[in-house]
Amino acid sequence: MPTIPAAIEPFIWPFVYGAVILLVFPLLAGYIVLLERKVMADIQVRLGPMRVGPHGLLQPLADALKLLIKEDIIPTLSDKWIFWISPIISVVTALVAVFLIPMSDKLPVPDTNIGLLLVLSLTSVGILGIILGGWSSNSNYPLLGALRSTAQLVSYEIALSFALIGGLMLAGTLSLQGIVMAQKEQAIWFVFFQPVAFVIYFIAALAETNRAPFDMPEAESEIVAGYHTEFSGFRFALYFLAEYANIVIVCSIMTILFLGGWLRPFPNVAALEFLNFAPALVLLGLGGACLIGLDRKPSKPQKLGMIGLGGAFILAGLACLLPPVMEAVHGLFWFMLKVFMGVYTFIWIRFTLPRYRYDQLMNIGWRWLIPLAIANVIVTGIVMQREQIFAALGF
Amino acid sequence: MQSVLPSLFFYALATMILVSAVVTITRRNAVHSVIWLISTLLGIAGLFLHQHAEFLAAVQVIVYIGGITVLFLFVIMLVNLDEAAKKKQFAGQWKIVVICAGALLAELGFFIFKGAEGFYFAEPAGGSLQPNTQLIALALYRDYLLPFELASLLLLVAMIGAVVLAKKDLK
Amino acid sequence: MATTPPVIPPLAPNATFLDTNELIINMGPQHPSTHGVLRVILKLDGERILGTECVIGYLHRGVEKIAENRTYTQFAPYVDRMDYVAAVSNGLGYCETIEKLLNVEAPPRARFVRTILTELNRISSHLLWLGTHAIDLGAITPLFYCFREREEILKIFENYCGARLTTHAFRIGGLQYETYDGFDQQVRAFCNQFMEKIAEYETLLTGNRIWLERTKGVGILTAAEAIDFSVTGPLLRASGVKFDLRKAQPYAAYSEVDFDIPVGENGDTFDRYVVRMEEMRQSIRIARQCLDKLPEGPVMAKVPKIMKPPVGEVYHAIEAPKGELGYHVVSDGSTQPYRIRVRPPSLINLQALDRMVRGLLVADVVAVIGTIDIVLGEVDR
Amino acid sequence: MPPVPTAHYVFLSAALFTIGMIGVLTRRNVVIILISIELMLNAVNINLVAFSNLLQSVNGQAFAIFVIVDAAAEAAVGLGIVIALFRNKETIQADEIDLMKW
Repeated sequence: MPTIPAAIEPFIWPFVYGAVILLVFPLLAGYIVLLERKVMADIQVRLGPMRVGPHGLLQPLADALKLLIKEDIIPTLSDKWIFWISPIISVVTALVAVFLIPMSDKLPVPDTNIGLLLVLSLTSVGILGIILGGWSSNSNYPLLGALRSTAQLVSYEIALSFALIGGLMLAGTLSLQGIVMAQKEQAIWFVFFQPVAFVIYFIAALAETNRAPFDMPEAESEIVAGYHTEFSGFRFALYFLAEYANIVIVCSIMTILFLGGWLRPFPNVAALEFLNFAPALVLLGLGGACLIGLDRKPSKPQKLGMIGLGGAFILAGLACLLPPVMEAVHGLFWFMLKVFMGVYTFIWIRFTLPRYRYDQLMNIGWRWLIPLAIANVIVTGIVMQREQIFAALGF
Repeated sequence: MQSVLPSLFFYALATMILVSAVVTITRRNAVHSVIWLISTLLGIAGLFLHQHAEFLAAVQVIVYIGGITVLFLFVIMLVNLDEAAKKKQFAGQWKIVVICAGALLAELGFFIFKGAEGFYFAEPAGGSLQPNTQLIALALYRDYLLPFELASLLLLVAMIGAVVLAKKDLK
Repeated sequence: MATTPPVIPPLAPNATFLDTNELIINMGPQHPSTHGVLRVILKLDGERILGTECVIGYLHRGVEKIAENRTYTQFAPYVDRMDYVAAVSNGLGYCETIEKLLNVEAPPRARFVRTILTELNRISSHLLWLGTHAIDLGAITPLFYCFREREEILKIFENYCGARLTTHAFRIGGLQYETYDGFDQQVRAFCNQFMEKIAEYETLLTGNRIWLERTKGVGILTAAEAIDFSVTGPLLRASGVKFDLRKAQPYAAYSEVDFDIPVGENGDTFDRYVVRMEEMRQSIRIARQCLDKLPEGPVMAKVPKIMKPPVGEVYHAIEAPKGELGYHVVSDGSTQPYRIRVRPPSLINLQALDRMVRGLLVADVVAVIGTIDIVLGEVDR
Repeated sequence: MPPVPTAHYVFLSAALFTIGMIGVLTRRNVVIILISIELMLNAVNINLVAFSNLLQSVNGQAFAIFVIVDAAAEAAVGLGIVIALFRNKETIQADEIDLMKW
């Protein structure tokens, strides 16, 4: 076996990890879509996709296949190469940002001292994909959608960043792993110190990812599909992927900064060590649920499918009981669980609330969120430096 | 090997910056100009990373690409540029241009003639650039506090000025 | 009603200050929220509406012309296709008009059954409006709840006459069918459970801050303007004018039941929402009273097999879910009408769109189109 | 000593500055003139950061941040003027804007 040159060696694992993200994330995004449709159906007293695979579990694959083989339409009067490149800008920046998120301390994610800033800068480059896509379509609805979207994203980025600063002041570092370690050292999730910042961040994150009630850019009842009205097939799939990647990114940052990243609840209480078994238990439970519901399945292929699924879950759960695997997996499990809760809340909100109007959205951002976020930063600063301030005031 | 890779990185980025910059100022369509400007700015951010100015690189991307170029695109889309694109793109001033380009070429010639040693700047001081973010924070909030406050005032004035200028009922 | 001609104030911004470029946008005829094939040409300044122009006729089928080549009986099913979500109301209006022309009157039982079905139809039409209006404003979920309840109503229609949408439930002179076994229980059961469901919609929408912000003060139509535009139905009542044909010129069995006319104050989108919600409650009240008072007896009056109404003309209007639905029928004494002119509420109400959206934003156009509650089948005929 | 001689950075910066200046001087479209000014400001930043690296002092980077602040302010006001100009004159050609007042 040839030895690996020392200059390249540190790059190998991140490279492999990046390739895995590139391959797995689209699938994950597809399943978030399925989750969204299922939750939506549940809220709306329906069943949702049921035909493709057991309980519609293969629906994302079918959708992806459909999008891939659709005709690729480029409008005649569009600006061809910008039209061609703008979904790529969106998706590449989003996927690189996903790659930079440390989902567990065991993953080979490059840790930079400007980690959070880097993720934010990548998402702000992603805006270009939206505005250029809308402009290059050379059509009114996409243009309106792009203008709305850009104004919205740029405005809410300010509130979002100021909300993050509140957490960063506690962590004292921009490194994403450093932030989680700071929470471990202080033995508390920052959400308990920064509830206001957390709420502001959550609202701004909804607006950042164009989710209801702030889904102005693609408000289908007003401007059809916003900036991606003219996009079809694979290009549309790229925008779609970028959108869901952005949801995962904002939820991940929320998890890292406010919810303790990959740490389990109360990471410093040794008595709760048994929580490390949670991934195994959840997987075994899922497997059991698959097998219990077996006799309600009408046809034989469906029964076999459920047996296979349940078996796979149980095998994975058993594997997680092995100490080395458990060690590697439980951080990832807690991180994913927190991100999943964030995504679920996004979906829940989307199907509960009506949509704000554009000017109201701007009002909320500029009149409420940004001043509140700045006030939060000031108060945090005062509280953190209270001793010096008291000393200076002569107490 | 260790020293070749960074310099390759530099020359690749330098080529990207210069080519993109030339394309930027020659495009007929302002949106294309902005896209090439973005390419230039990205190259410069890469150079910053190359020189251990990570914080500045991130700020460059957030403020320039996420902010200023988006502002440019916004205005270009608000203002109908179809007419402008049909008109003549270049106007006089060629004499000054020739003088400037001549000066630059002279500098290049001198540079090639004398080599890098012809340019002596200074000995590296004994400082350090790491940890970058903290150092910049210290510089900004301790050494340059007054300029920093002035800069924020400038931004405020610019913001108000821009709002007043762009407001509709300008009389 | 007040007769002094009100002065309409100058419309908000009619001259642009050349902000950027005026944008002309074609909303529709293929658009998710124009409720069919309405095409609205929007003149925009940024996102602000400078003016609108409705282009209609994409669904024109010449219903009024068809009437001239059909006998009175043959034409009855056609009226169902005008406002297809309120087919029963259309049928009621047509049948009563022809009855007036023929000088016959439907027997009491027929009138009560007609009232019940028409009120159920009003609820189903309002439910469809509520769902689509909510979806226009971004609330996706109420649509499915509304359709769940609408389904119950459609089941009653199906049990009664075999059709769900274009029911052709009534005949000139009364009803073709006696009510089916269990009609009474099914309608009562629906009435009982529906009151809870309305409360459910209201928890989702009425107190919702976003819903309030999107609807309050949007698309205001003052009482005077409403009268000037001759809008009718919930739009008129939401503007504060207490006018309802069911009270003003009672028909069917409305003179024998007790109900209130809900009235709004500001004439904005929210008031129209509240008025329609209250109307649904009143419809339930009417349906219950009719069930209590439902007399026995025949359901069909004596009508000649071949109808040859005397020469003359008659105008009769009913309060359809969307407003005053009038039929003006001219008879030349033959078996076919000489001319039928329909006064469709949707078309007249749509006139007020431009007045309501001037100076608002694109998103408000959608809200206002939704709140007018148009059905293009009726607008174009 | 950085692997790339500082002189190369200085030359790159000079070249970028010249390109920006040529853009400012020759183009007629006001928006592209503003873009060219951004190029010139960035050329300055390259220099600042290069010397910051040479001297191992963070001051140059701090100044570069001030330059970015300046660029942001300039872009905001400049584009505000462009919009006002377009609204009043319906042109954004620099040589057609030749009135002192209107």
